[in-house]
Amino acid sequence: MTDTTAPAVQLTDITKRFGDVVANDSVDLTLDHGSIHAVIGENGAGKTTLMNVLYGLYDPNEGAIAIDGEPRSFDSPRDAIAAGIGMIHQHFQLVDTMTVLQNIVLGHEPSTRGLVDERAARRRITEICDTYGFSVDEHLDTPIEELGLGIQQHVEIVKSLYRGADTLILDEPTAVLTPQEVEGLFDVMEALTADGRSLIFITHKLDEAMHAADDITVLRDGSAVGTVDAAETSQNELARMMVGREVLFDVDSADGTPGEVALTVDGVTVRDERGLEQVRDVSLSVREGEILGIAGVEGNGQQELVEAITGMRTPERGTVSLQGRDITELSRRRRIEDGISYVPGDRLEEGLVQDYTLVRNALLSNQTMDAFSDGLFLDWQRIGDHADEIIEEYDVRPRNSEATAKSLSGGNQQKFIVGRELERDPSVLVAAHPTRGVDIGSIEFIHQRFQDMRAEGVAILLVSSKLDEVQKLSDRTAVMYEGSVVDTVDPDDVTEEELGLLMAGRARDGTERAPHGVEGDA
Amino acid sequence: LSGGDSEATTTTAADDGGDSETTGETTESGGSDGGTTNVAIVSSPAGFGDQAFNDLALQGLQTAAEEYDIEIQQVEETNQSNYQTVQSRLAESTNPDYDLVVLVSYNHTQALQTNAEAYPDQNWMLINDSIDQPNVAGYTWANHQMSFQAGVLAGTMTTRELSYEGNSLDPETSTVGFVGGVDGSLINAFERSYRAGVEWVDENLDVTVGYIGNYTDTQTANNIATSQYDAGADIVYHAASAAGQGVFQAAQDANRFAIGVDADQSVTLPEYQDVIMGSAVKYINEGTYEVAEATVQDNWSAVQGANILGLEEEAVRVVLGQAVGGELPDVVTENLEAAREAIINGDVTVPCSASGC
Amino acid sequence: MSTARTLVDDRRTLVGVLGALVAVIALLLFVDLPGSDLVTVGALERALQAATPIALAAIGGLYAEKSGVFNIGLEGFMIFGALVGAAVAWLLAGGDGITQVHLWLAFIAVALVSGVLATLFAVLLIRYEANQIVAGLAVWFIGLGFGPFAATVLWGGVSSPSLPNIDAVSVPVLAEIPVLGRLFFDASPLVLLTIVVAVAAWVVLFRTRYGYWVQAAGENPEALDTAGVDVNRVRYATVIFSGVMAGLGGAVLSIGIGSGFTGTGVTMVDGRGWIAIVAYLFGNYNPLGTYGASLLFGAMDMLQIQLQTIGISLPGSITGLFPYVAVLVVLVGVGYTRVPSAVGESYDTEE
Amino acid sequence: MSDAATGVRSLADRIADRMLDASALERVVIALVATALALFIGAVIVAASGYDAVEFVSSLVYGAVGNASNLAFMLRQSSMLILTGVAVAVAFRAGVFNIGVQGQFVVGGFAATLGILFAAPLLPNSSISAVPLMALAALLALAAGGAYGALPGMMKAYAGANEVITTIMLNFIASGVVYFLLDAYLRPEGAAAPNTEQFPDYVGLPGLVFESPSFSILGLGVALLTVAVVYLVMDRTGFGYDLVTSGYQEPAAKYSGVDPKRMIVRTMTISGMIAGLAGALFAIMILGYYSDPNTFPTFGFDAIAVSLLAANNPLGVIPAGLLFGGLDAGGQYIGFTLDVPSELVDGVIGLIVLFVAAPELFRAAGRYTSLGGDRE
Ligand SMILES: Nc1ncnc2c1ncn2[C@@H]1O[C@H](COP(=O)(O)OP(=O)(O)OP(=O)(O)O)[C@@H](O)[C@H]1O
Ligand SMILES: Nc1ncnc2c1ncn2[C@@H]1O[C@H](COP(=O)(O)OP(=O)(O)OP(=O)(O)O)[C@@H](O)[C@H]1O
Ligand SMILES: [Mg+2]
Ligand SMILES: [Mg+2]
Repeated sequence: MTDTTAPAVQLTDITKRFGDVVANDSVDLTLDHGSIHAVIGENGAGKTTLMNVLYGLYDPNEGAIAIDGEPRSFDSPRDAIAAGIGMIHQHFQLVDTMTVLQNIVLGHEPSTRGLVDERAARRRITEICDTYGFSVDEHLDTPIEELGLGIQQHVEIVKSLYRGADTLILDEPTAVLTPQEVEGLFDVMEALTADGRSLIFITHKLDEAMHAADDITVLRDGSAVGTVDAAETSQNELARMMVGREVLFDVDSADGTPGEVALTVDGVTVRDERGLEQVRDVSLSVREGEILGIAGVEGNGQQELVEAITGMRTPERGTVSLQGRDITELSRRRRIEDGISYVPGDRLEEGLVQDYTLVRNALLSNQTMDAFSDGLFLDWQRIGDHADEIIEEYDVRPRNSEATAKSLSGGNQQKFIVGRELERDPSVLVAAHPTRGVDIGSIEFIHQRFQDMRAEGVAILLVSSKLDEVQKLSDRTAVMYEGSVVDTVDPDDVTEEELGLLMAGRARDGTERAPHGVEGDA
Repeated sequence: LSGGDSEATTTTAADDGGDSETTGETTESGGSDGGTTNVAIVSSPAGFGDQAFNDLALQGLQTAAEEYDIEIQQVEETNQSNYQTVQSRLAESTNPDYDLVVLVSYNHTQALQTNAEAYPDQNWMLINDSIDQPNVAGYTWANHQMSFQAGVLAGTMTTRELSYEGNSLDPETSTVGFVGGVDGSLINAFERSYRAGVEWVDENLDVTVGYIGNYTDTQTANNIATSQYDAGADIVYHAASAAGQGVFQAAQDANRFAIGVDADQSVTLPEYQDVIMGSAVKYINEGTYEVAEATVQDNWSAVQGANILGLEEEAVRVVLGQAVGGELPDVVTENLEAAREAIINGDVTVPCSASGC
Repeated sequence: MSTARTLVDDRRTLVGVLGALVAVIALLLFVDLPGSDLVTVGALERALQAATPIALAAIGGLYAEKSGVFNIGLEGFMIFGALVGAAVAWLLAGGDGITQVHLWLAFIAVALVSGVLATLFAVLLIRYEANQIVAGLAVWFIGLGFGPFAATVLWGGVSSPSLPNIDAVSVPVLAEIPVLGRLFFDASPLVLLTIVVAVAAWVVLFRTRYGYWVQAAGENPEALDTAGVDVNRVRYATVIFSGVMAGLGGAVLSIGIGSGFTGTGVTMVDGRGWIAIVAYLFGNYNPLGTYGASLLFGAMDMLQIQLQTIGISLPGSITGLFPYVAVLVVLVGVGYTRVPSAVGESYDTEE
Repeated sequence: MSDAATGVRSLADRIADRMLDASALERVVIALVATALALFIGAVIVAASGYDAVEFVSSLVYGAVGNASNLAFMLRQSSMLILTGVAVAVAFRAGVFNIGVQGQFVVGGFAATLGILFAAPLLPNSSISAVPLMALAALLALAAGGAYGALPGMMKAYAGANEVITTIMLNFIASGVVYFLLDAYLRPEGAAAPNTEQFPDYVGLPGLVFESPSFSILGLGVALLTVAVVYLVMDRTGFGYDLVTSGYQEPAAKYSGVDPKRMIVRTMTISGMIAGLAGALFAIMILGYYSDPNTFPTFGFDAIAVSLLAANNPLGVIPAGLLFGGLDAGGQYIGFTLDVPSELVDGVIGLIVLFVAAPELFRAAGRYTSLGGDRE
């Protein structure tokens, strides 16, 4: 039936434009049967777009798709699914309130006399789970929102298999997993290819690509730079292909000379809006002129901790102090006025008002600064000048303070936010993922600014899921796992592997290590 | 203020010369000599189509228009706050120049107080209230008296037997019902007078009362009446304008009887003839007819002033239903007549007044 | 996890409330307590009737919102339904002698006309991404304006003449059952039909593929889209359904259990469309819970009437406000009702 | 004083800026097209119902601006609509759907009435009492309207109750309770109508320019002044920035130090205060007494249309208010010159709102006819 000599998927000359942005520029990609093909590239390189084209979500402007040698065109995912393609998105496509079973069968419900035949569904799901060793079938009647991300990912994979996928696209599946969960995923991927299925595996992480894949295609600025054999390439070669120049993996990180303790967090416990304890009894402190890095897989309480410190969220227990003064009860606004600057992780929703011009955005979180008002009214003239300064100094493009925030690229948005928060002359800077989605050149610039701030005696709390960033910048690194700080280490004393183990909740030597109250109802 | 006025004698002519002169001027400028008489009628907040008040007033003008050369302009305005402007816009109008503006309901009173003075040349008819101005004819019908009569009808029949086309009264029960529109002084006057009428017949009779909260929700009217029929009432009187239909419907479902209001509803709503035992009517149409006629005939002084129209003037009464009426025993007519005389003589005092409670 | 627990708790509370209600009613009905004048079989019958238009509109609104579209125009659709029902019955019969056949045909016509109007509305909301709250309010305004206008054109006044309504149907044997027989088997067929609709709506929503799609469309439209189901098609269907159901609810008022169209003031619909929205919120988007909530509002109306009838008199202008106050109490107390997370957002594939 | 002068100056500058702003221009075009389309549909319906459509439209225009008294009536309606429109705009701008302006308006007017009726006997019975009485009335109206707005604000902020529903319920409740109080306690002895006594003669705005007993140009002045203040606060103060930012993007507002819950309550309070002020103006300038709120015009609802047409921009509320005032006045005129039922005008207003809610519709039409040029 299928032509096994032809590749499972053949993409030829795919071009996809969004307005002026060319997200994919004439990209070719060949996926062989029973193989794993990694696609790597920087943020915004066009990886997701390419996969969305293959999955029928986007209509390419140019180019052709062939499945098992047959030319196909997909108007919707339904067509792609029918052609045996399944996709596990970067953001899971699961309905939180529905059960695992309902999610798996969604769109492909077995029905008898109009009613969904749950028994038939259950049978098929159990079969799939047994074949590949998933434990998803233990949770079939549990709503998705009660499950951890690891299991949710398995649900996604089972969902695709249920739909009869021969080819699976995994879009950054490892981003949310601990190193150990990553291993588990790789096992599953192996079992799938052993069964004759083909996989496309998207990642930023060079080592993962080399470890798991057979072939690696590198995308840069929407174009395919090339495809290499995973067994025969090196990290340096891949990095050069990705970025377009040599990358210095090691930047000198001059240590600062810490002064007085500026920020103290003592025994803080925080719940999220669902009532779940996300931060448990965390204590830490940051000195003037020191960068404290917080490492951890995303979703281990870093966000809630940051919000408790910056006043976005009230902790349930514990205290936050600024220069020895208890500020636990202070409003967010008072904390801003008292010198806590905050670069939020969510720049789209929090850091900028997308419909405002940069001038108006320059006022965000600066509303009560005397410099910007003449007592009664805001002084838009001065605010405008300030916006121009930020744009100039932080190389924000375009150089137009009347441009709306949403018209800027992610990296430029980020530079504007960092500029605004740093220019306030804070005494404490809290930054969450400050270089996410930022190009390498800008990353270096932002890192430089952080180090300047440290030199000026600012206390900096840096949250990042990029280990290299944390390693490079911080004077001390606290590792968070399941809401607790499992250890605080000197970055010069640990390897990335050791940090990885800590992030997975293990001690540096690899032994199981349960931080206080990890077990519980999370 | 209307409390004091209501004691005034009916059809008072202008009491001094000054006023008559104004009246005379009106006549001259009225433009009615030989030509068409232009009459505007402004609705109450209930609007036209209420099968009651507004429609009756209009109907009187229409009857007059059949006889005389009258041009009628209907103005439906349901926002009380606009009456000031509507009135003055009509008074200022030159094309046509209105010879008479009829204002339905007391909602117009406060606005007219200003406008009657501001436009001395304009003649106004105010229904259900009056203002002491030479150019205003105030007509008030004695709602309380007719409701008392309705009470007499209900009180007389509830302990008697009657059956008509499957509908019947239960002589064992001694309860009658009342369904009102909005629980306020105006309808309270209907309710209390009705109750007084019932008790005039027999002190031991019970009256159950329910208010809809508006004049439009027939469904709620129906529910209230049904609830009352369930609770043993066999006759329900309504004072709920358009919503009253729900009461008749409930009567049909319960195979009981009801009493209509304002117009002879066994005529205006013939589909409910079989349950409408009678209606408490006020001849608003006769009032508007009278004023329209006086305007045509340049006889303003005959209608000017506060006119309280009650049983004595034969302007309100209870009429028996077209269909059911014939089945009622003579004692009904006897009681109604006796009560009427007692009220006119002052032997019986009806609670509340023509304008409310 | 604790969310799930609250959800379970909700259901338990709801069941508890309704159970208690039923128990009290049963007690008052069968045991001769002073309250037995208050709760009569007739009052329950009327409560069921009063619940009918609310429940119909509420179940429609529930589907729309569950799929991610807040149809706040229910009140407006009810006005149109009430008007169209009366108008079609009247026109079919040539103004007089309206028969049961005319009435049932009028119901079908209401479904069709409401369906057309709701389709236009759905196109505005879904295709042209109109602000759902504003457009819904507009439907209300349009109903308030054109309803009475059309009545004036047809009948010369904002209200129709008095019209007959759907006859009660007596199911032979079942009607003999004490209390229940009279409530359900010797009653307006619309009462029973509405209960059937509520049960069917529950089955469809929670037991059929289509119901899964509706839920997914409101909670995570992308997930549904990537499952190969056209989100907007699902939404079109639910919005049109909500319009039809609200229209039928209105028709129930004018020709189902009422006696024609009344167009004065806020019209005969008189806020029932708003109550319907609250009913499905209170019913936590469960069609059965929604029916229960509608019944609760119906019962509240009846309670107020019964209180008047047995002579406990409070000022009518104040007791008439009970349902509105109850809505506030419910919303403040049950404000945590979990709204589908994609409500109000339009969905485009290419974004 | 000089602050005010510079304020006015920059206000003028900003208006000019706005005019040149493409998106503002687009709003204006959409508003005009929506209105024209709604009127057109109205005219078609008029024609289809067997009336004269041309006469309908020309009477509509004449009734609005045909002569001095028509114009006075239009401006009277416009003043009310501008005030209530701004009340709506403040809330909508902050992302809160205050559908309760009507109720806040009713309660505000009632509070003003109480103030006048109870304080008047305490003051000398002459025109020197006018200003203090009206000032007191205005203050009470602001307080009562604000409180009645704050209530659903708190319900939303602290109990998650959807403000669209709560405010609609509160509208019904306001009318019911005020009616009850009027009828039971404030109706003068023997009067049938549920009206209060007439206010003393000297309470009222002087009839400058127009000789209308129910319109004073000062009333329009109050409305315009309110618009100016609201505009300045929204555009030139930190608080205004917080408010508008909350409406655009609540998480960003929260990030910048706004307490979202408190902002909701404040917004609703301000919106309610303006609505309350409108109530006072209504009681003092238009009625001169107070009455059954169920018979009042639905300014609070029409205001929603006004605000939307203005894209919730306080300055835009002025032309939108004038337009709707004109429709109101014209509609009333139609009611007494033509046989066309005046409810039609209400339906037309509903259509305008519907169209304004869907700007995409006009953009699509613009693309289709390639008239609007290509905008994003
Ligand atoms: N729907 C869209 N509309 C406009 N531009 C888009 C859209 N989707 C993606 N883009 C742009 O296309 C480019 C490629 O985006 P894409 O999401 O494919 O990147 P990616 O390689 O997956 O990045 P990441 O690693 O951050 O996931 C980016 O410039 C992005 O901003
Ligand atoms: N969802 C979207 N809708 C519309 N335009 C988008 C979208 N995402 C990105 N863009 C546009 O695509 C362009 C590139 O965005 P993107 O964030 O991918 O930039 P980038 O190439 O990663 O740049 P940088 O390195 O500075 O982040 C921007 O002009 C942005 O406005
Ligand atoms: Mg991606
Ligand atoms: Mg980027």
